[in-house]
Amino acid sequence: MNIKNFTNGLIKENPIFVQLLGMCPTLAVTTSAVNGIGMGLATTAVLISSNAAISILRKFIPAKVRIPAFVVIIASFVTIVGMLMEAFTPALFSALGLFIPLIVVNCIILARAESFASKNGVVASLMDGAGMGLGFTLALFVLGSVRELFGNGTIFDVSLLGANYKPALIMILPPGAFLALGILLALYNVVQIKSSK
Amino acid sequence: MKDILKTGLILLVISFVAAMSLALTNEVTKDKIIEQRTMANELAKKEVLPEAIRFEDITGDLAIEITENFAPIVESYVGYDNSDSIVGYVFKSRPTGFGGPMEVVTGINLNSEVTGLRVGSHQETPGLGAKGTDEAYYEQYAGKSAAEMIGVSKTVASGNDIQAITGATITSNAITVGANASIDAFHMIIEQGGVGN
Amino acid sequence: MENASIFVIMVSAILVNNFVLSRFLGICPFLGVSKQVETAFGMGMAVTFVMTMAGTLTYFVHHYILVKLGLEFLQTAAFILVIASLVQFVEIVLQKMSPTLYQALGVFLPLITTNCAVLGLALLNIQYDFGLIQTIVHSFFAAIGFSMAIVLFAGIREKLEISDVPLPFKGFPIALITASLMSIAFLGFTGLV
Amino acid sequence: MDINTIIIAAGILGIMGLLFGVGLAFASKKFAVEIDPRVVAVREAVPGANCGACGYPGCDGFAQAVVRGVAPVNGCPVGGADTALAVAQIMGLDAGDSVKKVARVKCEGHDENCGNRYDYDGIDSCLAANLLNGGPKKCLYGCMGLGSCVQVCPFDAIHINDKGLAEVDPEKCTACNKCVVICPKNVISLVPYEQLTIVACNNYDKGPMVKKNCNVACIACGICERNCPHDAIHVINNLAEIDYDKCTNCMICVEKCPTKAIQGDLTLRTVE
Repeated sequence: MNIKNFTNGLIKENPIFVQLLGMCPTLAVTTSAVNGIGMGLATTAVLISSNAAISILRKFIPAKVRIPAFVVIIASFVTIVGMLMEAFTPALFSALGLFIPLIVVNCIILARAESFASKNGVVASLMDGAGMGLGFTLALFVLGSVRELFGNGTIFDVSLLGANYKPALIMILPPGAFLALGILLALYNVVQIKSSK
Repeated sequence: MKDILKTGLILLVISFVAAMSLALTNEVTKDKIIEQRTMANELAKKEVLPEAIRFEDITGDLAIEITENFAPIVESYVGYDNSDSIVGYVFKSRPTGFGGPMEVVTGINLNSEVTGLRVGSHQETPGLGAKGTDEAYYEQYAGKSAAEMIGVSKTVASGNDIQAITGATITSNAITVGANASIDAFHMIIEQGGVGN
Repeated sequence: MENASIFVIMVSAILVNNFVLSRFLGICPFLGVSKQVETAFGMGMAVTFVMTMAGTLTYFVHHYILVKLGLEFLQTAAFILVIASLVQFVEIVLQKMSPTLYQALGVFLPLITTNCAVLGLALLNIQYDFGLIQTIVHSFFAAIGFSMAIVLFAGIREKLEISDVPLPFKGFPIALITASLMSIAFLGFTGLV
Repeated sequence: MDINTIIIAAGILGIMGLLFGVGLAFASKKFAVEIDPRVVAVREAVPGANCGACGYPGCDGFAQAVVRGVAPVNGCPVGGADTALAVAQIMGLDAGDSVKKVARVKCEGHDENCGNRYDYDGIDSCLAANLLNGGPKKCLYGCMGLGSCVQVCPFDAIHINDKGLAEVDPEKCTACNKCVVICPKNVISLVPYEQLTIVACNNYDKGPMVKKNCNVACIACGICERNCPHDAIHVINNLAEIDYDKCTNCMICVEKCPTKAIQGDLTLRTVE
């Protein structure tokens, strides 16, 4: 049963392609594949820990104040992760540092907390958190590499389109993020339609 | 009435525990973070003024005078070589870039030549303004003469100009504002016969 | 930015760095709730109330509590607590005042809490270290910018529903592409202020 | 590691938490919306397909109507007997005896029996075809087989069979009435689930006229009416109609009918 929770987040209910949640960090950050992965992993870590914590506490939190309670838990997790990283892993922090505050406002975490963790057991929530997190990372990586490829002709700073490729700067700019995601979603739908036929 | 209090208490407990863990991590990591920051700071000073091996903060009324009439500069240091004679000056300025305030550290040696420039913490958009931290960009400032202002040109730079980052002119202008402010401060210090060492 | 006049803040909050279309904050409700113009307008009003109140409250919390006691690290958690409670309050009041709008906003009401726009606004107010008046004005007009963008977008999406869009593009993909065209249009405003 | 900043920090956030907690709890009490718990309970008991067969805007509308006493307890055809029972218990009334009904198509006019007057190549829907002076079929009352009913059925219970006529799958059909309402020819009607004999024709024209258009139509000859031992079938304005309460499925009428317009599987007949 739990494996289903895990795989559910990857493709079937991929947070970006299907649920269209967590857009703010997605559009802001995926200017390169590396940023995408970095953001994805940081979010996965926070998602797993906050899902677990919330599903443990779900019995004590009255429905009337469920949002403030969940959100305080998530915010403190994120700040703690941020502080620990800044202190003990400066190199990683300099790469991911920019994304940490962005995670706090990531809609996926509260959405999963609200719709899943607050209703299911700890293990299921952990699996769901991991699944959603990896689905998110996967989607960010795909989006990041597409934007980086067209934006400055490279993936992981490896030039693929040759030197005289005139980078389409729009893909790096925020509007490009909408464009890339829109087209990727359309491709995703085409695949869904083909497989369901 | 009772359950109003109960809800309030639960939220109190949750926020209390959250704040407690936050404060604890802050305590544990506070000095580590300051240490990291000063180290990074030292590193940055070293990089912009390689000849200097020791730095002293400029304090007293000279410091106040600098921060007053050369707006974005927040801190300035004097660089000494191993024979304790002044080698140059380092200025840390905080101009406002596209995403918000950013840190620019500029080093100028005694024969009024910009020895180096680094961009510290910033909130520029990843992949665009963030390119200010790339070597290819900040290397342009090294070697520029401090006798006159540094200009920003969108196309290939000539003379005392530097080439702006494509698609991030606001960031390039902000960094150059920081550099020029340091040049002005440098001239002011020289006119006053340098810092009595 | 800190001594900017009210007019400059207004123009910059609504047009130049519009919260949705140039700063890219608050995209989840922007995409999620913009199917009809009424719900979008309702969402805009709810967000305006929350953002203006949140902007002001977080200003007081920051200046009179956090800075006074030197607890800057509490900033994110405290702001989020304020915003979340405000949104929960709006949810309760809305359920009572207009159940239809409550049904229409549905899951997106709690999502305003983690809405990047609200927290982003609070942090920006601190970053530009605005005075009280400037904070209120900035919060209000940022929310107006958000509502304007979401209502415009809903108008276009309603047209899209009845237009002949290729099957894989139906629904969100075409909405995203419209949003990208809108944000290119808003790029034109940069440098206005 | 000075303890008092930790204490102060935790205290501040704790107090803010308390303030907001009490404020929210108080607000939720003051702004409490009195939802009648029974409405929620009825809403749970009803299948929730929002199909509107009960005549109310979706299940919420039906739930509120039942609690206000306006809608009958067994008002939800889709839920059938068990939902009616559950709702009745919630409302403390007795559930009326609701007989399970199923939709049936009263037409056998496929291509061999009833040809076309013109070739219809328009939009694939009976409603559209019907606008073109009554549709392509010779008989203006028969099923055109273009599937408007299929599109509207929320339970995937009705399909166009290989003979080109709409056919209902009794197991899936929940008598939600949507197909009956949408069909422009009114050729579908709700029939008790156990009823085996039905008049498979919907034509009100006189005998000779009908015979020209379809060779399995009811020509209102009245043989079935004269032979039925239970007086269960009568010809009303040129079309035989079965009174389902009296009919015992003895299927004498099926045998006697000269044009085989009455449908009934002879093997299942209950000889009486």
